[in-house]
Amino acid sequence: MDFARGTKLTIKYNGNVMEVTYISRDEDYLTVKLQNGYNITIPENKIDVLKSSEPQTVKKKRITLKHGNGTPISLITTGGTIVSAIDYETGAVHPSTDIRRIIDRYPYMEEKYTIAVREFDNILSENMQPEMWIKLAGVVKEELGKSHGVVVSHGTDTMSYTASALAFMFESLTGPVIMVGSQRSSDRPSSDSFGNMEGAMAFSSTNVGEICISMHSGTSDNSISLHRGTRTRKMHSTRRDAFRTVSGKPIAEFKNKNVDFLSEYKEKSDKISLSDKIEEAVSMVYFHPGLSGQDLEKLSEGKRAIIIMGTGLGHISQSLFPSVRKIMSMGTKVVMTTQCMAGRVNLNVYSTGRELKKIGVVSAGNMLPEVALTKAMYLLGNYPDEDFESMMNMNMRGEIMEREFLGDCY
Amino acid sequence: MDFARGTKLTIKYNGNVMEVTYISRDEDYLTVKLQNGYNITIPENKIDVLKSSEPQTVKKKRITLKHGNGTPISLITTGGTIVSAIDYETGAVHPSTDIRRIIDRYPYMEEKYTIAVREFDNILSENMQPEMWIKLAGVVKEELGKSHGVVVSHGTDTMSYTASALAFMFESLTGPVIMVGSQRSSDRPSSDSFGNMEGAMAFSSTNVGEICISMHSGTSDNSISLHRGTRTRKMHSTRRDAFRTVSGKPIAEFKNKNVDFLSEYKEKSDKISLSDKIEEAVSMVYFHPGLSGQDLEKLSEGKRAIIIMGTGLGHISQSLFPSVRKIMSMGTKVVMTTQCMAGRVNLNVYSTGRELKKIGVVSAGNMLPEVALTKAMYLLGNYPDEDFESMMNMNMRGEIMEREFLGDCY
Amino acid sequence: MIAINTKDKKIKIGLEIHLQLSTGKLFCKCPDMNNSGIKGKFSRKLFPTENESGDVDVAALQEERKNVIYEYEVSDNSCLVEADEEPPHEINADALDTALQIAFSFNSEVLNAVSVMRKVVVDGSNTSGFQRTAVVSTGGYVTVNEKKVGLTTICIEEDSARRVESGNDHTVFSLDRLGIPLVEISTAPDIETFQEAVDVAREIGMRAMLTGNIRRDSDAIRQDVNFSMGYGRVEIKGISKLSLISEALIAEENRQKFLSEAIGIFLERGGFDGTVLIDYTEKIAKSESKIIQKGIAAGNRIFAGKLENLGGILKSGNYRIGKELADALKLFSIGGFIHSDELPGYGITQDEVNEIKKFLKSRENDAIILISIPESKKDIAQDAINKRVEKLLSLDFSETRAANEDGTSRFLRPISGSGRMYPETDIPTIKIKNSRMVELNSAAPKSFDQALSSFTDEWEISRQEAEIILATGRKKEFIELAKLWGKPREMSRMILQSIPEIERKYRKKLEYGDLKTLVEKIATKNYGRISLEMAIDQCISGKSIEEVVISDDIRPLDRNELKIIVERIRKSGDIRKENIIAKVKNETNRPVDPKIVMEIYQNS
Amino acid sequence: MIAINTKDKKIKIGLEIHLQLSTGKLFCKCPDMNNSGIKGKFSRKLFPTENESGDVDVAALQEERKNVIYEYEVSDNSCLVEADEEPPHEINADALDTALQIAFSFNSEVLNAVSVMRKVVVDGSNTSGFQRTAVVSTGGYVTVNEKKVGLTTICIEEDSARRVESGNDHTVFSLDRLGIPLVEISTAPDIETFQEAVDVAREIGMRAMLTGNIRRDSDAIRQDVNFSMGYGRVEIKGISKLSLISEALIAEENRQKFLSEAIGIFLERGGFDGTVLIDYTEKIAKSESKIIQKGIAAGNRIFAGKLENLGGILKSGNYRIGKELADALKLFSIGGFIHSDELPGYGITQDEVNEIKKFLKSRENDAIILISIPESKKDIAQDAINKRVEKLLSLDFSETRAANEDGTSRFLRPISGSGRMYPETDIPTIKIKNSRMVELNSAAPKSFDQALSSFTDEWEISRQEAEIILATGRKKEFIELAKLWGKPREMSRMILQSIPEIERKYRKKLEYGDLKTLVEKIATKNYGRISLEMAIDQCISGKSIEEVVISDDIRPLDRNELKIIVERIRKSGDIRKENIIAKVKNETNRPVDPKIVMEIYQNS
Repeated sequence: MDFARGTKLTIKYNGNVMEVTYISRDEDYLTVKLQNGYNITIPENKIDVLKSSEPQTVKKKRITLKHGNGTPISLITTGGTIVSAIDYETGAVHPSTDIRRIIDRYPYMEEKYTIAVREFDNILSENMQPEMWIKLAGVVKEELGKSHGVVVSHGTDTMSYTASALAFMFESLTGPVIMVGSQRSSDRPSSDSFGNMEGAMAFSSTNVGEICISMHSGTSDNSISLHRGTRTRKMHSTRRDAFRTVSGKPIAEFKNKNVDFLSEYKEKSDKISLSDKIEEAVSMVYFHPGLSGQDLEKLSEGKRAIIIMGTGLGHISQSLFPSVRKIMSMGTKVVMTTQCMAGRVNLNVYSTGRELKKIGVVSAGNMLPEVALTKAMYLLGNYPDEDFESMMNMNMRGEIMEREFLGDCY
Repeated sequence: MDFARGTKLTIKYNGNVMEVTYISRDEDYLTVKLQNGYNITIPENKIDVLKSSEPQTVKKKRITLKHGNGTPISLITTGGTIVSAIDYETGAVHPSTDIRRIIDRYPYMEEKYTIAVREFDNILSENMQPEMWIKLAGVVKEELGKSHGVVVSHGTDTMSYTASALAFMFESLTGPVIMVGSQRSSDRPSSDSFGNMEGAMAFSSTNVGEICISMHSGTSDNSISLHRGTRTRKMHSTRRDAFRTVSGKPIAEFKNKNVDFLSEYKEKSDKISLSDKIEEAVSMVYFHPGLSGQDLEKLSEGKRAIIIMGTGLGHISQSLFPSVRKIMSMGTKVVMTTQCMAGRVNLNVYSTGRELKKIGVVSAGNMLPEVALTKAMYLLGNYPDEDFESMMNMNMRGEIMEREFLGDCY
Repeated sequence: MIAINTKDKKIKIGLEIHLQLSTGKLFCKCPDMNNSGIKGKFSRKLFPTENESGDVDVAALQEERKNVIYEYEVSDNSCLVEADEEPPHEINADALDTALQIAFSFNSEVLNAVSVMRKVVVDGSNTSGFQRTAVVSTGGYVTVNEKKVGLTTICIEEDSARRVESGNDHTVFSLDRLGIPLVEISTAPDIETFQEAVDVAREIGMRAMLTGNIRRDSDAIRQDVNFSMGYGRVEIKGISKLSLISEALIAEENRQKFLSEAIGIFLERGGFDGTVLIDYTEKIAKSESKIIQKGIAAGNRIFAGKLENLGGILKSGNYRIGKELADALKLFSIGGFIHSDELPGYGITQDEVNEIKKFLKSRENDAIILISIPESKKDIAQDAINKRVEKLLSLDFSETRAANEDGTSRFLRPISGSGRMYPETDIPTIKIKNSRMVELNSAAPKSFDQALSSFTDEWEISRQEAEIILATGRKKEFIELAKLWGKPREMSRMILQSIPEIERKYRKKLEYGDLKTLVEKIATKNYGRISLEMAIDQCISGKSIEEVVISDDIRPLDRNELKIIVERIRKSGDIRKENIIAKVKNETNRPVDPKIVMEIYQNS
Repeated sequence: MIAINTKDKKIKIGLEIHLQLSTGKLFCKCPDMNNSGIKGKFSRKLFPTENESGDVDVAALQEERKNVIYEYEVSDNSCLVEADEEPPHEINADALDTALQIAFSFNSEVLNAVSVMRKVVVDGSNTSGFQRTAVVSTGGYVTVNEKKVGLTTICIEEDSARRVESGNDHTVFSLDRLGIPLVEISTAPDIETFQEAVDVAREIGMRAMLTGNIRRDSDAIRQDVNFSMGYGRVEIKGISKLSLISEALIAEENRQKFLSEAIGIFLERGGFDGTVLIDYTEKIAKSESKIIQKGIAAGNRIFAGKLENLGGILKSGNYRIGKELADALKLFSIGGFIHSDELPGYGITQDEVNEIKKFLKSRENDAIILISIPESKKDIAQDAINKRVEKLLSLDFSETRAANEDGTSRFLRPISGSGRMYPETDIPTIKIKNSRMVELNSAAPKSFDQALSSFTDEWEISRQEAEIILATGRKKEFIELAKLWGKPREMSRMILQSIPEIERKYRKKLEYGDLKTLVEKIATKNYGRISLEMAIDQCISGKSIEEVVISDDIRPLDRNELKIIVERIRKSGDIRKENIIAKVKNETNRPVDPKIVMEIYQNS
């Protein structure tokens, strides 16, 4: 018994004759939709199919985007939860490029913005690879040439990686580039995608000249935060307010249809400058008790740099020092970050740190480990080796916070 | 010119004759202490030494610990900042076993507790290896046989690893085992070690039967929190309040010499049960864009299990799936955790997760990745392979929180 | 009045019985009981979404127009799942088992695989915007007064959030009820009388109670009624008491009857072209009506409108079309309107009425209305009135109504379509093993009487006591306590008599958890019934359990203590077998074992 | 009164001049200026620690006994470093350069390597419990009135937290000042007169000002004075004004003179065996003294004590031993005491005094005291009094005192020992390159006169103006503004005359940052001095810079506009070379360039 999804069936089950819609099959079970809307899953051998008729084509009611006189914004879609839909085959959520249904929620947005939608790709963000950052950067550059600002819809899983990679690639921008995602898929009435997108559009029409991330400020639907791409992490796997500016305040907040700036930012420039080379051979290593020098060496093979997430102020076991020396002697850069969620690496305080410093390990200051990764990939792609350490230590895109304050999120 | 540290010198420098104390030498520079207490560092060739006299032996004023009728507590010292002192040779801070000077700060503690100090080791915590957990567990067991409770002073860097490892090894405890560290070394007037130790002693005389961590609740010196060893992370590299109970409330708070319980805990038992085998061949892998299947395979060589820190709900790039299959076919367990600071892994929500689940990847729920590591090391050391998945999914020591609440730290 | 084209007026009634389970929540590990106050608040918006076939559901759309911000109070029996901040966990196995057991007990055909669905609900009562629900069985029947009433489906679903406050611009819910498992038992529309509806509801409830897993809260059982008498199906939701079922049905029958009559009159007069609301503020600004003045002071505009041919049937005798329109307006937070059937009144004079009528060119059979609303709500109000009249004119009264406490009901929303449903993708289909099925089936109570008999036999308590225990869903508690105490009869007496008496005395309830601890501790000490009763008394009176248990007051006098007392009494004179017990009890407040006293008396 | 065994009474004075730098903080990236209110608060305890040789410093221990909780107000110019929640960053290179430059300018021998030390300070003024400080040079001299006064060291250090509030049980500090770089210049005890001390302080301050990096805040320059006249070294800390230096020295000389005399009397009478405080509460409970009654009401006990042989010298004529004792008590938050030199008084009658004397068996020369304190403070108070008397008896008055605003001083703590110092391990020794040394040396001003000459020559302004600019530390600002504006003379007049005038008019200061922006924008527009003055006036009056800069009011009239005005005036009659400018100005509020007016007048 195989039918096209949506086939109307008349079946006899458990003595009753029922009109149902065929949904799917999983081994010996069929899932059909009853007239009251419920799906039921029943063993094939318990059913008699009395009649079947071809599925009707589904009518979709769609409003096309108006192209008015609002601020021109380009919307680049890459996939992710924010535009996800249900996959009835696997029963799981999958990416979709159909973003209009989000925008349709706020009719006022169609007056305020003239939105051009550009489909970049349609993937789950965990499949984003460095090579795609390069392509995406090109598209962003192109779109910024046409629009006031750019909104990039992106899966939340690796959104902060993409954001920081783009941030390094663009030395200057002619408008805001706002990345936006969602933690509840937009097929749900309670989805955060509507609010996050509303905020992203508002942020993308400001004079910010940075790569940022627009997500819920808290669990409530009343405020959207704008985070700097190079200071943001996804801090919770499921909550709406998963994204946080680590060790600082968000750049801005969108509340009651209004953007409030909370901290300093780089204004947009009159020219765009893109250096789009990326060295992929960089890896992250999470130090932990039991990690052996051999492990470290194997992971470093063929790498131009490794980013170690050490403990505390930037420490690893002394038993690994010979391997670090060996790795460095092969020309691989070793950068030290901390697996603590926040705070600075400082190789002056403890003897372990001083020895690592002497060996030549580069301290990443208070750069987030993921950002140290994208920065290393960027630097090795675009600058000579000898500038690596000094540029890692230089605050290029707001990735190093010279001051941390009590009371800020960590 | 080489002198013993502390040698009194009469030198002529810059035309003036000065009485100084010799401190150290670094290449061509000598550091000497002036009579007003300042050290100055001057080139050797600018000095004439007129006179030198042997260093006097340093008199240490020490109060020995009273052994009264207070609650018997064993204090096991392992090193770490809480007992660190200055290394005048390298100019850096190094571990010390002298913990009495902390206890001396609170004369009342000598009445309340009868403290037996046991020196376990004297290392920086980044050098703590799994084999030392086993030794430490043995000492803890021994000491619990003699005392009401045990306090373990430990460096903060890997304190939560040690705590969770001990937590798994002890199925039941006859008293509290409180680990304590500090973020400011105890040679400073502002050190948090005094308060943390005061709290640890108070916690160690309660009826808690778990392995816990006692550290500052906030930046102020007015409150010390007791965290469950299996739910705690060092969240900041330098702040006093670096340790947090992730996704929950601390077990208790020590304030105004009083212990207040904030959440449920396991009470001490009348017997102690220790399973002290540990499988060291377990590694952590931090997934990131650019991580290749080859990297993953290399790191998994010879491992009994790997703990992947995936993105979001527990995802990795689909391009790694063949490698995951290969690794698993060699008998290596693959456990999925999240690199998000908090929240649950759930392999049902997205297609990537469902596929990983199908491959046989074990979901770690909301276990912290570091805890998943120590748990895997414990399980593989003490239980048959076939129980691995079900036991990983079982809440054994409070490591899996069945409920997460809004408003709790994440 | 003329009779309108009548159909066959045969009454058809169906029931949906919802029973809350006491197994803990359905898709997380939260308990079903809430123990303390509000832990926090948050607010959300909800947007209707498209279902799998691309249609936005009618009911969902209607809710959207309300455009409300929902506030949620976080209870201590809620976690990130209720806050919609975490995907659902695996289904609660105890809850599913209970639902399956109920299905078996009604001979309903249990499905081998349970597919959880999302039913879109955007009135804020679900933080996710949908309710999770799954069919666990189809078919089956219940026999009442020797008639078999068929069942259509038995579902297991999440209860919704409890509405705490409904204001004009915000609605507040508590998360305490959200996610509690509900078993929904739906009958076919086989019921023909109001009494039969009550009987069927009672029988279903009692039978389900036998599982011992039904909550004992005041709103733990709620009934929805489907009613039709020829004008379409009306669903009346949320009837919390059995006794209200027939009241609600009577009220609904009357409503439809008189409504159809009034519509008949209306149609005969020639129907309706739609009203147009006109700003009448300036013209009526001088009126002494408080409603008008208050409205103007609040910044409202006063709109006037003509309702053609509706004069005299808005509110007159049994005709109440006015209320139908008012209900429709309430959905948009419009408090109501004044119509000519009530005028002069509300401080509006006959002269003013005449003037309005003149202004609106109102004819004899026309009604006029006045409505005080902000300018921005004018179109909404006009639309709501016209749509409602149109719907009534079709003589299809089908809709979803909400039960009021007084037996009447109010318009809630159109009947929901099947478009409200789509799969819950976060929960894989749950396959049920055959062995589990067999086990649950054999444990399922096939009738109340049968269950009663076996319960009475097993625990050796009176049939009457057993019946009360079973029918009030206290089977599980009783078994637990009886096992702890060892003497089931004493325990049933304790539960059904002693404790309620003490509770009445102090006007305070004893928590079940506290009772269980007391029983356990007193039993361990080998004290008797009197000690336990004293302990319960002290505990209800406010003492802590720890205190009570170690207190000397509840410790029975031992043999030596009793000997001394008996000796003392003996010395003081008159002592007989008949009065010795009373005399001893007179000497002490502590529990006394009469048997020991008698032994001492006789052996001395 | 007899003369005590006198030593050589030669006066020796040394100075420590502390100058705050305007380079931003020393060990983090925070600015030295605070712009807004309190960002948060936290509290800490401090514990004295052992130094590298195992001794706990005397001064540190004394502070510990105070057992205070310190509260800190977080300012917007502080970060985790000030909160002691992060190790110090690298040393501020600008600050170090400035210190080195100052060292060179006094011919002090600059060290090639700077070792940062921790100086233990547990009075709460440093969150870490220590002050970071480093010697940058040794030796050197300053010449005043043709006398060379030697320097011992020049240090760079962190300023301490600003004390905001000192209560009985808590002390509040602001973090705004903590970490601002201080250059400390210490002279040898070569100074012999009070006037010389003032002159040396002035000369050092002026010379340092020449670096242009000295802050201009009210407490940016603070002096400590070391004074000895044979009774040990007394250090008076925190004299904020030059003029107070000689007052403080006079007061201290008198204090020591009369104190030594009084001690002479005391010794002759036979000295002291220590006082014992006795609870006298019940006996004096009926007194009408308010102090006594208030104390009792607050739960205090009233203690009485006999001070042998101190009668008549506690407070009598110039003798003030009573104050010395009161100061010692204040350290432990004990407000003071009443002694017999003041009695009868404070509502205590002669009879009551006599009774106390009798009770304490007080002899003629003995004093008695009453002290109202909680029971718990009895031992502390008794100990403090006895220790202080003991110290005075030794005729070694050496101690650290704090300057009061009125020129007097109060006891602060014993002189700190060298044990207070140990290395700052978080900062590696800073090696200074030779090239940097050479550069800084050549830039260092070797005398004020020389600097003045070269400054006057370079900028072509009057010597008088130059002197004011340099002596008030505005060199850097002037150079910056003069470069922006192009005309240094106009700018010096602006800074020294026009702006202060406008500021006086509005009683409001113009922020330097705003002034700089205005100068830059007006200069870019090529407007003249008058436009700039008008803009400054408008800005101080409250308009925003953006508004001011684009306003038409400040735009000078152009040639065409002026032509029209000149024509109009010409037509109206009397017009001469002498009055044309005034007449034109009369016609407009906008800036007028007289040169253009004259050209128009002459060419037309």
